[in-house]
Amino acid sequence: MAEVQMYKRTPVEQDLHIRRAKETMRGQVLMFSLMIFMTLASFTFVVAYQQGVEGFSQYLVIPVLFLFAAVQVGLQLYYFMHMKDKGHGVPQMFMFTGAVFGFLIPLTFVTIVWW
Amino acid sequence: MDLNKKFTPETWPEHPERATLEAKNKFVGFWLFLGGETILFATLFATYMALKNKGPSGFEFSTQELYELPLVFVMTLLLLTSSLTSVYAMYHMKNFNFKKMQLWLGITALLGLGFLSLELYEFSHYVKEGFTFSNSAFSSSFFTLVGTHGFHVAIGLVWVTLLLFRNAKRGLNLYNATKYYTFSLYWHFIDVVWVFIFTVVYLMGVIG
Amino acid sequence: MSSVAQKRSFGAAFWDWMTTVDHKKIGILYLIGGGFFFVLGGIEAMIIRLQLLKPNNDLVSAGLFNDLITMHGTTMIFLAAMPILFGFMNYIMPLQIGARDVAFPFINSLGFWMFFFGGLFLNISWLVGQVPDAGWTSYASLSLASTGHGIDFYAIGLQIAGGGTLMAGINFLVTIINMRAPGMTYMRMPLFTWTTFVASAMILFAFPPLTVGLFFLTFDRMFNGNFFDHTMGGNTIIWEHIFWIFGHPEVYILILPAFGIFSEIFTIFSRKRLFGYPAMVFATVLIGFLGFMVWAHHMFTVGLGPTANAIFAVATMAIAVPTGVKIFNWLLTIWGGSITVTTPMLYALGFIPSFVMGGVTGVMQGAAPLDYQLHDSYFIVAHFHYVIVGGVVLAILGGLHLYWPKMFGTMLNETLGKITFIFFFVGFHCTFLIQHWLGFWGMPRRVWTYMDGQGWNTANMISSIGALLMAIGVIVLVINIIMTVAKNQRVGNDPWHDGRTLEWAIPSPPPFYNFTTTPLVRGLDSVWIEKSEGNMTGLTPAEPVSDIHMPNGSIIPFLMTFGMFVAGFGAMYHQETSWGLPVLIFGLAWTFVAMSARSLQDDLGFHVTKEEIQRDIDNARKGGQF
Amino acid sequence: MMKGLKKWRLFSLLAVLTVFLAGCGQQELSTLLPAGQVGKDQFKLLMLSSGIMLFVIIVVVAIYVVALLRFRRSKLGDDFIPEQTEGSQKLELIWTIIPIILIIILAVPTVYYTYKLGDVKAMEEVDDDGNAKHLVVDVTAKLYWWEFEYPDLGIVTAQELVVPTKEKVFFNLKAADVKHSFWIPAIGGKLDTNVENLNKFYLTFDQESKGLKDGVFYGKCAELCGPSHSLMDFKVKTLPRDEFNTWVKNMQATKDKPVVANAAGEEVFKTSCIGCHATSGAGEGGSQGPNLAAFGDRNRVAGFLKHDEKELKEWIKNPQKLKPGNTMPSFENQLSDQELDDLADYLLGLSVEQ
Ligand code: HEA
Ligand code: HEA
Ligand code: HEC
Ligand code: CUA
Ligand SMILES: [Cu+2]
Repeated sequence: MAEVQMYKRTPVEQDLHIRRAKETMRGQVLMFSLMIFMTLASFTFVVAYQQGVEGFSQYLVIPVLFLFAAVQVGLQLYYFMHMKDKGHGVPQMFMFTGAVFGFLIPLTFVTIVWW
Repeated sequence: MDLNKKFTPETWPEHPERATLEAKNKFVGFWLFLGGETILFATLFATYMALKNKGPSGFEFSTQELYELPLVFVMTLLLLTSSLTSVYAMYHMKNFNFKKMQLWLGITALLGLGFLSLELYEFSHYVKEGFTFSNSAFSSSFFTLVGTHGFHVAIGLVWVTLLLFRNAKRGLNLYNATKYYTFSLYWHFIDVVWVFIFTVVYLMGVIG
Repeated sequence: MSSVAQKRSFGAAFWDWMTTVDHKKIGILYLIGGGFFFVLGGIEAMIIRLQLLKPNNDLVSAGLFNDLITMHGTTMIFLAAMPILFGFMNYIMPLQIGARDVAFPFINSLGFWMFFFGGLFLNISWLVGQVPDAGWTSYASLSLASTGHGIDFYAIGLQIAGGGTLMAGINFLVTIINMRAPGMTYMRMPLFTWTTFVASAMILFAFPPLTVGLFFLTFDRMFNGNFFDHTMGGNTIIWEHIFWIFGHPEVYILILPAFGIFSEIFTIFSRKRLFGYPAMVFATVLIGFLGFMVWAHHMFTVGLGPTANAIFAVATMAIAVPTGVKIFNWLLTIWGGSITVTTPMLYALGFIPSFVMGGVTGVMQGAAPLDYQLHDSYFIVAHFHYVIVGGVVLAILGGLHLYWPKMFGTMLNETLGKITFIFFFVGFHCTFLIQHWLGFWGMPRRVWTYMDGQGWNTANMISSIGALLMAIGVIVLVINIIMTVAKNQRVGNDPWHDGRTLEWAIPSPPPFYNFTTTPLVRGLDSVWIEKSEGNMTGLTPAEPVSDIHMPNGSIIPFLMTFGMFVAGFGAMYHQETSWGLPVLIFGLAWTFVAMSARSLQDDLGFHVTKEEIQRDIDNARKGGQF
Repeated sequence: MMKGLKKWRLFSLLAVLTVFLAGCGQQELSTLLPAGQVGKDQFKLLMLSSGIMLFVIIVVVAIYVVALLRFRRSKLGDDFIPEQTEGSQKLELIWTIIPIILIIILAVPTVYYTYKLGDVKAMEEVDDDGNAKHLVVDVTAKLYWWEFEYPDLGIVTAQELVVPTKEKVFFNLKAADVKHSFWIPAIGGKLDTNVENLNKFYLTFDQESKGLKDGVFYGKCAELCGPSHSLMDFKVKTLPRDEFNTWVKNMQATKDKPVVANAAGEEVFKTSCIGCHATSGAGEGGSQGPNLAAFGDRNRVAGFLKHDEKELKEWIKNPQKLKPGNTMPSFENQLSDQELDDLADYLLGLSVEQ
C-alpha cells in the first residue's frame, strides 16, 4: 500500500480551504436551526392537539410529524453526515436500500400482525 | 503507516478520514454497518408499533398516560445539540485544530451524558410506577427499543472518552482521524434514530 | 513471519492458525469448521432417515427426534453450508479481484471465531442433554413452552454465530468495493465475486432482524420479557415474521454464491466466456432485492388474509424470472463451447436439472392456495432439499474439487471424485424425489414416526436408502481427501489448464501476499485475455515490485469470542444458579477488555520488503515452491 | 375462470398427469384424490402448475441434453477454442418473456382462488329466525388432541369431527397452548391454529366417509408442537345431512340419559376421570381432556391407537409412554385389573350411534 502523498497547500489555497470550511460550517448551523425549529414545531403541534386546540386534528398532526421527522433525518444524513458530498455513492446506495426495507418491515407489522 | 509523520494545517489532507486505504475501508465499512443498523432499529420499531399498549388482561398502562413530553423535549434538545457540537469537532478536525476538536467532542460527550442521565431517570421513574420490563408486551418492547438506543448512546460515550484520552498527548494523525470521523457518523446516526423515537414513540404515543 | 515456510514445531503452527488474519488461512479454517459441522449434520440426517425407514420405528424417542431435526436444520444452514461458502469467498474472492488481502483482516478472523464458538455453544447442548427441539424455525409458542435449556442454546449460539456472519459480510463488501485491482471495474468482476457481493449485502440486511429476534427470544426465555407471550399481550406472529424476514433472504444467501461457483465451473470447462454476463449480474442483484419482498410465503397458512397472501404469492413467483435467466445463460454458455466432463463440471451439470426441479416446486408452493395443501408436508422437505442439496451442496462439492488444487497445491483424484458424485447424485434424487409424493399423500413433515397402513412405507424406505447412498458418497470423498493429502503431488498455477480469472495466474497455493505485483486488469476473464494475446503468465503488473504492507496476526479475536462464549453460559444459567450472573458479567467484561486492548494497540502491520519478494519471484522461476 | 386455460394441448397434458399422479395415494388422506370443493380447487391449481413446471423442465433438459451431446471436447478436439460469445439480446428477451407469461398464467388463478378460499363472509349469515345459516365448528387444538365444538347446536366432541356432506362447513380455529395446524389432506388445505387469534375458513365434504377403508377421513396436525406432534391425528366422519341431524340429536340427548354399559366402570370413571373428561356431549368445550360422550363410536383411541379393549387399557395404564408429553396422567398403579376391565367396558359402551 502506497503511502499518502504529502501535499503542502500554498497560502492562497489554504486560505480558500479555510473559507470553504467556514462556509460549510455556516450551512451546518443553518440546518441545525432548521432542525430545532422542526422539533419545536412537532412538539408544539402535539401539545396543541393534546389541549384540543381548534384545527389541530389527527389528520393534520400525524402527517406533519412524519414529514418533519423525515426531513430532519434527511438533514442529518445529507448535511451532518455529508451524504451529499462526493464519494458517498456507496453509503447512499446502502442507506437507501436500508431505508426501503426499513420502511417495509414496520409497514407489515402494523398491517398483518393485527390481533 | 507512519504515526510519527507530522502534519501542519497546510499539509493536512482535504479528506483526512479517507486519505489512506485503511481509512477508506473503515469509512465505507462503517457506513455499511449503519445501513445494517437501520434494519435493526426498523425491526425494533416494527415490534414496538405492533405491541404498543398491549398487555395482560386488566393492563392499565397506556402511551397517553405514561409519557411525559417536557422531559422528552429536553432530552431531544440535548441530543440534537450534541449533534451540532460534533459537527463543530469535525470542522476543527478538517482544519487540523486538534485542541478545539477535543474540546467540542468533550462538550458532545457531556451533552450525551446529560441525555443518558435523563433517560435513566425516565426509566427509573417508569419502573417505580410499576411499568417494568416484564410488566407487559408493551413494556418489553418499549424498553427494548428505547433502551437499545440508550445503549448505543452509552457505547458512543465510552468510545469517545477512550478516543479523547488515548489521543490527548498524540494529536491528530491519519490513523486516528478516521476513528474520530466514524465516531461522529455514529453519533449522528444515534440522533437520526432518536428523531424517530421521539416522533413514533413519544409524540405518536401521546396522540394515541 | 517470513514468506518462506519453515518447518515449525506443532505449537508454533497451532499458534499461527489461532492468530492468523490471512484470508486464505481463515478460508481454510472456515472449510474445516464447516466441513466438520456438515458431517455432524449429515450424521443427524442419517439418524432421521433411519428412524423413518419403517413405520412405528422406535430407534430414537419422540423427544430425541425433534432434537435431531432441529439440530440437523440449524447445523446444516448456519454451521455447514454458510461457513463452507464463506471459506470459498474468503479464499477465492480476494484473489479474483487482484487484492492482497481483505479490507478488515482482524474482523475477518473475529467473524470466523464467532462462527466457531457459536457452533460449539449450540452443540454443547448435546453434552448437556438439553437440546433445541422446536425446529430450526423455533416458532415462538413452542420455543417458549420448551423446557430445559435447549432453546437457550439455540438463541445464544445463533446470536454469537450470527454476529460473526454479519462481520464477514461487511468485510467482503468493503473488500470488493475498495480493494479491486486497477482496471477491475464492477462489470469486469468474475461472477463468483459478484455473487459474494450480493450475498454479503443480503447478510447485511437480513442478519440484524435475526439478531433482534434472537434477543427477543432470549429476553422472553431468560429475562422475563413478554414479546411472544400472548397472555401478557405478546404475539407469536412477530417471531414468525422476524424469522422469515431473515430466513428467506438466508436461503438466497446460500444459493447465490453457489450460482457464482457454477458460473466459474461452466466457463472454465466449456472454454467459453459466460453468456450474457451483464444479464447474469443484473439477475443476481434482482434476486437479492426481490429476496426481501417475499418472506410471507412461509406464512401462507398463518391466516394473514387473502390480500397479504395474494401479494406475497405473486412476488414469490416473480423470482422465477431472474433465476430462469441465469439457468438459460448457463445453458447457452455450454452451448457452442468445448465441454470436458471433469469432476467439478460433473457437479455443475448435475446441478442444472436438479436445481430447476427444486426451483419449480418452489414456484408451485408460491401459489398460495396450493401451498395450503403443501405447507408443512414432505413436499416442502423435498423442495428445499432439491434446491439446497441440488444447488448449494453440489456447488460446495464441485467448488471443493475445483479449488482444491489452488488451495492446497494438490489435485483430488478424479476417479474417486466421479464415484463420489455418482453415489451422491443418485442417492440425492432417490432420497428426495419420492418425498414430493409423500407430501401429496398427506405426510406432514417433522413427524417422529408414522402409523402403518397409510401407504407411506415403501416411499420412506426408498428415501432412507437414498440417504445411505449419499453417505457412501461423502465417505468416498473423505477417503479421497485423505489419500490426496498423503500423496502430496504438487501441481502448477493452472491445473485445469483453462483458468480464466486472476486466481489461476498465481502459484498454488499462493504466497501469503497473493500477488507479487498488483495486476492490471484489461477485461472480463483477465487471464484468458492475457493468454490469448500471448502473455502466458496471464498477468500484467500494474506497478513495479515494491514493499508490501501486511497485517499482523492477533490472538484477540479468539479471546474476544471466548468471552462471549462464557457470557452465554452465564446468561443461560443466571436464573437458577448464583454463579450465572457473575459469569455473564465476567464474560462481557472479558470481551470488552480484549476489544479495548485491540483499539489501544495501534496495530499497524508490517512490510514485506522488495528484496524478499524478488527472492520469491526468482525462486519460482527456478521451479521452486513458494 | 378455468375455461380459458382448458386449451386442448394443456388438457391432454393434464390428462396424462392425472393418471400419473392420481394413481397414487390412499383415498382417506391423499391430496391427489380430493373429496371436497376446496381440495378440488387446490388440485386444479396443482395440475395447472405441474403442467407448467413439467414444460419448463422439459425445455431446460432438452437444451441441456443437446448441448451436452454436441459440444463435447472429445468430439471437437483438444485444441478447439470456441467463439467467445458475449450474449444475445434476442435470446435473452425470449427467456425473460416466456417465463413471465407462464408466471402470469399461474398467478391469475392463484389470486382468484386465494380470495375464493379466503371468503368467510357467509359465516355470519343468519336466516329469518336468527339461526346461523351454515354449520360452524369451533376447533380447539390442544397438546395432542382436538376439541370440536358446535356452538349453534350446543354440543361438543373430540378427536373425531362429524360433519354433513355437500355443504359448506365453517371453522373457527384456535390453539389452547402452543401452535398447531388443522389439516384434512383429502378435503382441503390446512390452516394454522394460533394461540392469539381466531382463524376462519371453510371446507366442503363431498363424499361420505362410510365407504372408506376405516370409514373416516384422516386429519393431521401439521405444525411441530412437541414430542407427540406426529401422533396428533384426528378423524373425520362425513354423513348425509339427515344422518348428521340424527347424530346431533343423539349427542344433545347424552345430557339427559347417559347410556351406561357397565355400572362398575362408571363408578371408577366418576372417581378418577370425571375431572378431566365429560361424558355428556351437550355443553361447551374447554375441558381438560377429550369429551368421551361418543367414545364408543370412535375409530381410534387417542387419535392413533387401534380402537379395541386391549389398546384402550394400555392407554389408560400408560398414556405417557404411548404419547409422550400429553397431559393425561398414568393410571398404571392406581387401578386394579378389574377396575380397568370395567372402565374399558364402560367407555366402549359410550355411543350415540347405536
Ligand atoms: C437454497 C435454498 C432455497 C432456494 C434457492 C429456494 C428457492 C425458492 N423457494 Fe424455497 N425454501 C427453502 C430454500 C430455498 N428455496 C427452504 C429451506 C424452505 C423451507 C423452510 C422451512 O420451512 O423449514 C423453503 C420453503 C419455501 C416456501 C414455503 C413453503 C411452505 O413452507 O409452505 C416457498 C413458498 O413459496 C418457497 C418458494 C421458493 C421459490 C419460488 C424459489 C425460487 O427462488 C426458485 C426459482 C427457480 C426456478 C423457478 C427454476 C429455474 C427457472 C426457470 C427454468 C425459468 C422458468 C420457470 C418458470 C416459468 C416457473 N420455498
Ligand atoms: C444446508 C442444508 C441442509 C442439508 C445439506 C441437508 C441434507 C440432508 N437432509 Fe435435511 N434439512 C434441512 C437442511 C439441510 N438438510 C433443514 C433446514 C431441515 C428442516 C429442519 C426442521 O424441520 O426444522 C431439514 C430436514 C430434513 C428432513 C425432514 C425431517 C422432518 O421433517 O421430520 C429430512 C428427512 O429426510 C432430512 C434429510 C436430509 C438428508 C438425508 C440430507 C443429506 O443430504 C445429508 C448428506 C450428508 C451426509 C450423508 C454426511 C454423511 C457423513 C457420514 C455418514 C459420516 C462419514 C464420516 C466420516 C467418515 C468421518 N432433512
Ligand atoms: C389430568 C386430566 C386427565 C385425567 C385425570 C384423565 N384423562 Fe384421559 N385424557 C386426558 C387428555 C388430555 C387426553 C388426550 C390425550 C391426547 O390424545 O393427547 C385424554 C385421553 C383419553 C382417552 C382417549 C380419548 C379419545 O377420544 O380417543 C381416553 C379413552 C381417556 N383419556 C380415558 C381416561 C380414563 C379412563 C381416565 C381415568 C381413569 C382418564 N382418562 C383420566 C386427560 C385426562
Ligand atoms: Cu399439534 Cu403438531
Ligand atoms: Cu422462502
